[in-house]
Amino acid sequence: MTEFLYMGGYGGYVWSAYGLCLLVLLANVIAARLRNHNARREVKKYTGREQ
Amino acid sequence: MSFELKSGELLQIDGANGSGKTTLLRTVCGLVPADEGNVYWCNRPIQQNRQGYFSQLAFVGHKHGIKDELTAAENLEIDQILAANPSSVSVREALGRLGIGECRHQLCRELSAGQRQRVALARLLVSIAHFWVLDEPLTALDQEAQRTVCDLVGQHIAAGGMVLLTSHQKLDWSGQAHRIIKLGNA
Amino acid sequence: MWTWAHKFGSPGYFYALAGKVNPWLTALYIALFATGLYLGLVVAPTDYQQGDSYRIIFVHVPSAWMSMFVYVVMAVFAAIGLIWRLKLTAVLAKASAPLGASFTFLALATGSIWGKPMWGTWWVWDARLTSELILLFLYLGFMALQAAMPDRQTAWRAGAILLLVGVVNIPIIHFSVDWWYTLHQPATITKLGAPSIHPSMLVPLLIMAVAFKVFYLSLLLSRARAEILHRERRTRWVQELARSGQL
Amino acid sequence: MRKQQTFSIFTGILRRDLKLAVRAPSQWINPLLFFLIAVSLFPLGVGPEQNMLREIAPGVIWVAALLAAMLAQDSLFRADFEDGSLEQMLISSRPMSMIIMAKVLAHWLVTGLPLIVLSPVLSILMGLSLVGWWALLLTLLLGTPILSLLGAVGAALVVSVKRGGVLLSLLVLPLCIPVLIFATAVVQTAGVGLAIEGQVSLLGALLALSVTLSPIAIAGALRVTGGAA
Repeated sequence: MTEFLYMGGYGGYVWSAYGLCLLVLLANVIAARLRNHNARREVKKYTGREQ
Repeated sequence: MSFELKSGELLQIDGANGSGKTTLLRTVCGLVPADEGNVYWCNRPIQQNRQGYFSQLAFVGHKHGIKDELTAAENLEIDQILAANPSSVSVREALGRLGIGECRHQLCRELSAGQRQRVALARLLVSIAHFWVLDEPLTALDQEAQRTVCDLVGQHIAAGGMVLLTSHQKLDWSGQAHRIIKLGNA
Repeated sequence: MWTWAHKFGSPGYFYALAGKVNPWLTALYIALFATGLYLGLVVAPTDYQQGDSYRIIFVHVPSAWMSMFVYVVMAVFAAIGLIWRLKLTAVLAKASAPLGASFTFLALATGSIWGKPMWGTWWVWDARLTSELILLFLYLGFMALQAAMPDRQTAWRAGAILLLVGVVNIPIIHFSVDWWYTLHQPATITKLGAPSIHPSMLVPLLIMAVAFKVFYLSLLLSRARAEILHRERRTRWVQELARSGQL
Repeated sequence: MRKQQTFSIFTGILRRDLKLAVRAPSQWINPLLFFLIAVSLFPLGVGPEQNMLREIAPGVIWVAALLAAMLAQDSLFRADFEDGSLEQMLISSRPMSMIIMAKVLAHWLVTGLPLIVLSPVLSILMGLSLVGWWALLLTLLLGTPILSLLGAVGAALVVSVKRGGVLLSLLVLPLCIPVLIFATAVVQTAGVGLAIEGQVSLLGALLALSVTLSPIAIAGALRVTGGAA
């Protein structure tokens, strides 16, 4: 396992690159979920008031 | 909302501030796309008949379209160039009929709001346009100028033209077919 | 074709369809990422020249491809939006912009991380990295224009024109940057070349590329659904959805 | 009658804009002063050493020209938008591209041309050789119209945005990069004494492309943004 992490000496670069990718992709997923959540809450608040 | 305007008709749009009078006029002029519905000229949508429609349209809005650094005459010369079919009325004569003949060579920066409004209205004389769209043409004008504008509109209607305007004043447009639409802020 | 586009173009129909499809897409891109990473990081052999640092290629190249792909997709939305005035294209393009910008940023970041062991510096004005940087400015320009205009409809149609102008200029910029790079290229620095593509390296690369595309599609749909809900909050179909507890 | 009319609108708008430029010169003189100051900052920043200056002169002069052009572009449509004359042009039945070409030409005459007139001063300031100056003159002659045309596209897009000047630069500068690359390359290769026909022809191709395509984009953009209240 440590061999795998070591990546022939380039572990730092490889994992930082992949870590950054995971971070950015995850950020997009969370942002999308957040927007959906806010939009739903806004609609519910809006319909709640309508009745 | 839907309305039709035929030759020789005057339509006045009235309504409280913010009820969308200006937006309606700008949509009719094709400056602003309508969210829903269409504007028809000779029952063809204006997007498809841009050339035909605009050559028959004259518009005087809140923003007069007057350059401050140009003189009244120079401004009208530009309107003459922009007009699809310029009329035989000369710049001097047009300004004269609006009562600002004497400040022909004055920079519009030095003119009062009423005078600038007249320079903008003089644009209507310089070109032969069947359809006039006027946004609050009478504000900032004194009594005497308002009467001139009313006569102008009256003659245009009598000659078979069409006028769509917004105004708060309850003026009798000397007996033309005169309809009023009140915009409620729905 | 027109009735199909109109039916599909209606926000309500799109919202429901996207809602049904999205969970499958999410599962698909997770599976694809897993296989791609496994093949790329574990199975693929070490490169004789670059050692293991070349494995960054499995993230760098797909995100570079995606950065270009998303911009072209947005330009297609722009063309459709301007010609046929389909409201949905505005939502889809606006939802794609941050995704495209993220891919471009990723391409830049992973590119410079990959360059460090090879060239010893974090940033080299390599032709491809420079083009990516300019592409990032194009994305940011579009997003800035959308943010600067209060009226949504004008903002979208102005943005659409900017996208079309941008997409016409991208090949010109790319050509001139390449040309500029060869003009000033000091002999020593080799281009950011991928090593000779051995099949065992090519397969994970393609899987990762597909994974990125499915990820983009899934994120696009979910962002678009949020934007539709926001824009149509006053309409009847949204009210019914809310009352029937489907939200 | 129709042919004569289209030409009269071109000359009419051209004369109008030149008259306006002469009567309100600050809008185009300020970018020129900016251009001079920006260029003369570099020797102060980089050091007065002659060979260094000659080395970076093309890039510095052209980047300053780019920024000055962006500064000057903002006023192209904004004044007409604010006083309503842009509306009159939009609803006139006259060909919009003709009006746009006249306006961009008038704008280039007061912003691009003065850069060319100033180029000898800058060449001396930055120690460019005579051949280098001649190449700079040629690139400015071919390049500044491209900047005006691309800048006009940006100006049309941001016309209804309040302080849109900075946004204009953000939108347009990436599109001007090819011009910057080829123009500086011409001046550098000329300085070294090599043949510059290849790069100049590329610059000419960019000019031809911008002259034909950007009026379409500008007209489209104005029709979208010019109508806003």
